[in-house]
Amino acid sequence: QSREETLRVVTGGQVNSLDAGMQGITRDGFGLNWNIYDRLVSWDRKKFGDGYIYDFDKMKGELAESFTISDDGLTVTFNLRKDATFHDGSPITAEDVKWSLDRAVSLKGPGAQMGTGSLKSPDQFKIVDDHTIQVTLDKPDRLAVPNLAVVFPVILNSDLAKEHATAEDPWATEWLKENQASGGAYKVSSFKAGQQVVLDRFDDWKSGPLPYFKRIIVQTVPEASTRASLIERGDADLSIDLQSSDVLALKGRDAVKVVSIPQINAFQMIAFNTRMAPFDDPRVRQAVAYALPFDDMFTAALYRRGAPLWGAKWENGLPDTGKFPQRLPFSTNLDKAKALLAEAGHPGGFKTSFSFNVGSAATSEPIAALLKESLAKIGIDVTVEKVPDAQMGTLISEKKLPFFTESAIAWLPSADYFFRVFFQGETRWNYGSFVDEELAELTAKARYERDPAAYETAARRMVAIAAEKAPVVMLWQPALDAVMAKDIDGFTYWFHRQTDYRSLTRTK
Amino acid sequence: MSTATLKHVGWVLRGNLVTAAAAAAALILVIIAIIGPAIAPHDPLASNVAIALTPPSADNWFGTDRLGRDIFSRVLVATRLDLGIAIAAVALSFAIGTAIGGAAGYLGGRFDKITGRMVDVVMAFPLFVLAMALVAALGNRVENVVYATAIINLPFYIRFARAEVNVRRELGWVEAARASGNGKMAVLFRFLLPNVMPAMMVQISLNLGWSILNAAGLSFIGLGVQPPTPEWGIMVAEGARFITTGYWWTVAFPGLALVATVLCFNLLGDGLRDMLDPRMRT
Amino acid sequence: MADNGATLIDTRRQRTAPATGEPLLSVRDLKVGFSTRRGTVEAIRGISFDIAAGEALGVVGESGSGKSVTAYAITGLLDRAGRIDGGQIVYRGGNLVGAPRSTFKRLRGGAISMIFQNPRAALNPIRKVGDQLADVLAAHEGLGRRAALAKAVQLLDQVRINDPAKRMAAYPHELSGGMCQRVMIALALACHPDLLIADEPTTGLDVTTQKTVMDLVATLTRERGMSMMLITHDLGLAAAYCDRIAVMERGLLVEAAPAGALFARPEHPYTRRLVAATPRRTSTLSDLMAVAPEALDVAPAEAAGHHAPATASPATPLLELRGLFKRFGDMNAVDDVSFSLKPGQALGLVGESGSGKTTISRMVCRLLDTTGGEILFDGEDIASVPADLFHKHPLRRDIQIVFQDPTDSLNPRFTAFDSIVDPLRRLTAQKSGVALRRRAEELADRVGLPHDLLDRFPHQLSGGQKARVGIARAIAVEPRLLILDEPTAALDVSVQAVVLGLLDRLRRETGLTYLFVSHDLNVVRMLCETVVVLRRGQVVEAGDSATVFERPAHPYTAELIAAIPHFEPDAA
Amino acid sequence: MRTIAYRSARRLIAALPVLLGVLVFTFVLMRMLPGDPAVFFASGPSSGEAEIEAMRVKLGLDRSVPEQLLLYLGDVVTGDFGTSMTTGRPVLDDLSERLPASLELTILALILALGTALPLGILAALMPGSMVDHAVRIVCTAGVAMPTFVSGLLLIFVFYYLLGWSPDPTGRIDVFLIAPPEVTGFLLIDSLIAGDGEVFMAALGQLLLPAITMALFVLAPLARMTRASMLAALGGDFVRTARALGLPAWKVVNVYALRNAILPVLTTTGIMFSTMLGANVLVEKVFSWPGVGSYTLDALLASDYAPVQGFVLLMAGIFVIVNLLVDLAYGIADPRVAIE
Ligand SMILES: Nc1ncnc2c1ncn2[C@@H]1O[C@H](COP(=O)(O)OP(=O)(O)OP(=O)(O)O)[C@@H](O)[C@H]1O
Ligand SMILES: Nc1ncnc2c1ncn2[C@@H]1O[C@H](COP(=O)(O)OP(=O)(O)OP(=O)(O)O)[C@@H](O)[C@H]1O
Ligand SMILES: [Mg+2]
Ligand SMILES: [Mg+2]
Repeated sequence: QSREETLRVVTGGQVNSLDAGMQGITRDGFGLNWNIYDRLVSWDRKKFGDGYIYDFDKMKGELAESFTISDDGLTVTFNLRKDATFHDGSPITAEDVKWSLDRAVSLKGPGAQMGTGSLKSPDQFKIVDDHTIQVTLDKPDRLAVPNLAVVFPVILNSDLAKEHATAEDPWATEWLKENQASGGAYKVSSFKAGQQVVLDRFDDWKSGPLPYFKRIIVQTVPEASTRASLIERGDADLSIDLQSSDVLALKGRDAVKVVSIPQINAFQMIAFNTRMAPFDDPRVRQAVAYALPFDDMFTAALYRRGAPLWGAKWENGLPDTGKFPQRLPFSTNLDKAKALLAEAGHPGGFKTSFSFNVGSAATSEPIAALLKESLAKIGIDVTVEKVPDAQMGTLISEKKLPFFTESAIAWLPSADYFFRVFFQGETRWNYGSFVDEELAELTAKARYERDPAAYETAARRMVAIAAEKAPVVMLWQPALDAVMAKDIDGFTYWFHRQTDYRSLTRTK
Repeated sequence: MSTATLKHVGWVLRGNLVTAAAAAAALILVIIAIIGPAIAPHDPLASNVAIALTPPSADNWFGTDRLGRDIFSRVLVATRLDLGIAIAAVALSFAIGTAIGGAAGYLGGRFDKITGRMVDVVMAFPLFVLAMALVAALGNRVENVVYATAIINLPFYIRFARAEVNVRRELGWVEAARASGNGKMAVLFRFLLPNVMPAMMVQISLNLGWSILNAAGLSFIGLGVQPPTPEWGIMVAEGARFITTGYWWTVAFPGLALVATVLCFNLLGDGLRDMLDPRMRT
Repeated sequence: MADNGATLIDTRRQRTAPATGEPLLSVRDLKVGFSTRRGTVEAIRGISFDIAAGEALGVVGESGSGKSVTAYAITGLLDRAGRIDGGQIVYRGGNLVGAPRSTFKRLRGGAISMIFQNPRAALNPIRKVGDQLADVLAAHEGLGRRAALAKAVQLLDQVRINDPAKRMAAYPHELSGGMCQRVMIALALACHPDLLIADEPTTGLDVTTQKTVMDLVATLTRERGMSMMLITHDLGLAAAYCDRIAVMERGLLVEAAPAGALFARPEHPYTRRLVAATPRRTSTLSDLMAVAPEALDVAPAEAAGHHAPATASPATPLLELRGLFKRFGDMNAVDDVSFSLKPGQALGLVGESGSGKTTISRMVCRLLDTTGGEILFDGEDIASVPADLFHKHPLRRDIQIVFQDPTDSLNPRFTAFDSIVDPLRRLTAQKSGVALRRRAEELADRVGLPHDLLDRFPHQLSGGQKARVGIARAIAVEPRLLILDEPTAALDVSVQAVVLGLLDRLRRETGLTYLFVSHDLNVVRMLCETVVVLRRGQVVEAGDSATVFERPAHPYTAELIAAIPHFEPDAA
Repeated sequence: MRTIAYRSARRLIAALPVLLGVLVFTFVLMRMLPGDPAVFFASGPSSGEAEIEAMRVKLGLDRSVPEQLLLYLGDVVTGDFGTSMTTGRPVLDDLSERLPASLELTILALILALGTALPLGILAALMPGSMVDHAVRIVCTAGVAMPTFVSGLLLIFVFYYLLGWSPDPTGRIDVFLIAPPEVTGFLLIDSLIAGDGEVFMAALGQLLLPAITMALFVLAPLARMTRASMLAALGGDFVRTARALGLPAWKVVNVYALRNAILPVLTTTGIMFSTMLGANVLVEKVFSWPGVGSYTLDALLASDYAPVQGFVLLMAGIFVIVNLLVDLAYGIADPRVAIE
């Protein structure tokens, strides 16, 4: 294949496994999985600027030609493509699908995710015939089908995988780390962990239109500025993780094409430990929220590349929509902040420390610096702590940090999912260590709510609670800046924030 | 220091312009470190996003950074911290290393053997990685950068002091000190170590530069000084990533400060070494 | 030892008389300066002398008088900072001053050769001696490697190296100092030069080795009819091997005369002093000091009754060694040494280098632990106290020591005052500044040190002054036993005379007991009543010093005495 | 010959306690890292307490530290350095795959550094105090005054971005070229074995900038050391002898002074080599160099114990071996040492 049909991608991350089920797989690993494996279903996409964005409300078949949901919402039937084969030429059957789904719910990490869609046990997957498989649910979980479209429930060549399974390792995780048993659009022709991956197109792929690029080379280049230079000089075709400053500069020099899409399922936040004084008082949290220099932060950290999540005007204390994340009614108002602080019994302020992780320093450092400066004005004395990534994870899990910034994404951006994952429970993802009975009730119910209007009402209430109690202050949704050679087209934003090579083309 | 000694230093410096210049620069640096915060035209921490990333101008001589902070003021104010880190680290490893190394060199025997082994262990480490691991393990704070830098410098001081003391341990004046009723420790601390000092000065000044670089390297991978504290290493590490974006002033000025400082200490150390070389003394 | 007295030849007076006519080398009004950080140093301030063909000229003078610089100027080896400021150096009619490099290249090694002190350092440590010889032969005779190596073997044979073919492959560190110097001589004579400049060729060598080396040089140069310029600070050595002697002082040549005449009728006051200060077979301390300039430039403090000359009865020894042993590794540095020393007595400990003198003195001074035997001080066995703990022992202040190298024995960071009062601070209750100062001045007077020198650092003092500080420090706490480890070995003869005089006077004034270590029997004879001769850690002879010197009972003692170069005017 | 082998073996055995010390120290240090690897790696979007606990058991972190240490020591003795969580592969595989890249870079850098430092140092020593001397000193010192990441990024900026002379700084070889069959792991050597000139040039091109960056870092110490020991040798008595005996100037400088002066430089070079292997962490990062340094850096920041421990042990081993080689070379070059 020619250079023209080869796509050279540079990334700061690294692929560490070919198996999405591996514990500790990187985000780039997910991205690779997306391209080399198929799932039963996927989402449709819609145009956004120069690129596309996935449409969370519209699902379509991928390996399944079609699927139907029973009226009670408890049974989903998938009809598989009849002509699809794995890379080794063997046909893809319901057997493979069943084994793959069993694997997804049985492995620890993927299992937890699948559980959010009430997919918990292999008993739920039933082979109807060679090309039909049925999924049964005990409750009509609205996230059941979407969960079948995330990166975990990929369809593996079960015969091949089972050959490498052992008694201790029935799901062949060891072997699949470095080998693939797939039928996806691309196959891995060379894989050097942490350095580069070369993908070749699988010409017999049936689950979608044949991709344009015959070969994809993904290289790890840790220095962001070097990645920018590579794209600018035309040596590389695509990078999705450049620094905002480089993106602006490249754009200014008009050397490249920049597709900028707000990450609709992600948000940057400032989190409080709601179980630790003084942040156990919602008034203190609100005071901080009103003291934040949102606009300056947005400019300094992101060069305004993203969508703000502050500054909403709520008429009667309720949002207009139940979508989340959305703008919350906070904005910079130091007088109000001071008043709230006094009301909470801290008229003179207090001392605290604010943490962020080293890996996100490019955006977090300006946030921290501006926050420190601004909070000083209402008497809060902030010490900034830059924490290595591994340590940050532990500290957050153990709920030891009083005050920090993090960014988060939810693969399935429905309101109840957000509130379930990020606003309750004992996991690391409950950044605010938040406990709220009303919210717990609302989310538990909304999950199985089949009436859109009732769901909407519940969702609005959840959003309102987030604003009232402010366990975290939402800052913004950063934009994903995909920087590419001018002749590359078809970039799509996906929930996993990785590139789908299947939809890319090079125009002449 | 007697006037005669001062005079001698004066002579020597006059004969070696590069060293003299380095010494003068070092003096200026120390002065800046002391009065820097007082003469900085702007508050080094005050941000003003409206003027972020403006090139050098009459108001902001070195331009502004991405938060609109005045780079000139930040570079000035950072002098104290950077020299502080370097001096503290070097002072620590010097004090401990000289004492241990001197004792090992003078006492010999088992103590010497054990310290020798420990030094071997530390030396066998890839030192920068050791520093990284230490800072990561002890906590990401300035003190820990100081400790880590001190620890990785330690073996050199121990070895050096040991060797220097070892060659002197049987000299007449050491024996004379013993005959005069000085115990081992007195001989070591009152006689031997003060004599090792001049040669140590060389090591110290070379090390000062190296410590600053070490701190900068740690900053580059995100370990060390906490923001928003101005520090050259962080400014350079952050600015270096802007090289291609055209905001050259964000890296150029802190970088120059860093390079000039390290250069100055290195040249000074180098000059000192020449001065102490008996061949160069007349 | 093949290089011992067997080949001894009486070289003196057997040289061919200086040929008349054109001298081989003629130096006229030579001036050499060095530009230093302190401005220009005039090292040579206009000297003139000739060396005739076949003549041996001795150049003597105290350290720093410009002897080496003269030699370097002749061979064009002055270092970068040095410059010939005037005068002429005429070699075979051609002026070498300002001559192009190529001239020197031809000259050096080919016509004028040099040998240096410390032969081991003067040879390339990582090159086989055969190759080094071949290098020289290749450079001057254009010999191929093979021919050069063959010739090198012959040369080694000529300088009487045993089994020369085997030694060709040796590295300098595998040879003894004497052998290295012979290799050096072979190198220097390899290409048949006319003039050999020997710059202190025997410093650092043993007296006995010194003699064999010098005899060899004398024989070879005479055989070849070469001229020699022998630079030394030892008048005796110069007299023994040279026809004429030139005396230098501070960059000037003050006197040049045939050896006999110089000793018999020294004309210049400096020469007179030098001649007088050089110990001879019969000289006494008062002879040496007769003309010493600053001999006792400070009036002696009256002999206050510090210590009564003898606290114990004269019969009991103050110090007694019984079967003293010291092992280093598997070598016995001190092997069953016993002797005793009565209060007020001075005992000389002599022997060649490495015979164990210093080791004994360090053990007696309790700076070094013994391996076996007893050291009785005033009847108490101090050897049982570990050296490391002796600083707390009450007898610490009774045993003090003066070291060989005065430079080496003073802490460079202490002023003379600090050095002198250090033992006072440590070993007596005296801490107050005023009292210490007074005491230090008193001591300075005693050793003849001007008060204003007390505040100087060692590098600001001369060798003799440093030696005095060392002595003042040692006597500061009024010890009963003073150990002197070659206190004058590093000093010029004239300074040596002064220091010896000072020591003698001190003993008379205070009744101190001396253990005097030296390799120079002559000096010991003058200062000590008794002498102990050591060889390889063992006592070979002991007794009354005059007797031992006049009638040595042991051949080793005789050899030691014979090896000392003397000039006896009566023998002229 | 037998004695050399014997002495080497003795030296290596004597180094074992040092290696053990390094190992234990690293091990303890890693456990002191505040990050909990179980939390870091069990970071799936919905991982909770249970997943973290499972991970902890899987990593063996549920045992006590001394117990872990003993297990680890046992593994190391049998050649098992554990598994990297970041790459998911055995550490030994990762290291052995990446070590040639680091070694190739370091060795070339050292060759460049020596190739520049020796002539400069000698030149400076031949004219001490001259303008040349000062110039050499300032140039060399300036090289070492810059953090390696800055000089690296600057070189990329100038030679890749602005001038386009250098190939893209993305690893060891142009992605569109096919690497030669692996024999030694050193691309330069392998490509020569394969007779592939194009690959050789490409690999050399990729190596040049990072190697220069690293060479700059050690240039000054090497040049200064050369100068100092050359000065000492030139002032030595044996050089004076050589000159007094009329040996030609080139022989005096090369055979007499230089060969003696090179000995201390050799020792410094050995130390430099190990320092460079450790210090190239940043250079590898900047040049996307797939070496052991950048690998370790990532692992360290992720609290991934095994790779860091393995790397440190590997470096310590190399340190020991390099020192041994230096000493052997020293022994061959200097007969005085061999005698001991
Ligand atoms: N390279 C130099 N730079 C400056 N001064 C020098 C240099 N070499 C010699 N001198 C000075 O020249 C004078 C004569 O020195 P020279 O070495 O000739 O003395 P010497 O008579 O050989 O003494 P010694 O017996 O100690 O060898 C001394 O004052 C010395 O300080
Ligand atoms: N610390 C030591 N370790 C090993 N050997 C030693 C030590 N000190 C002295 N020796 C050896 O002991 C022997 C006697 O040495 P010592 O210094 O007593 O000789 P010396 O008679 O004083 O000689 P010189 O006249 O050269 O000063 C020598 O062979 C010496 O090499
Ligand atoms: Mg001399
Ligand atoms: Mg001695």
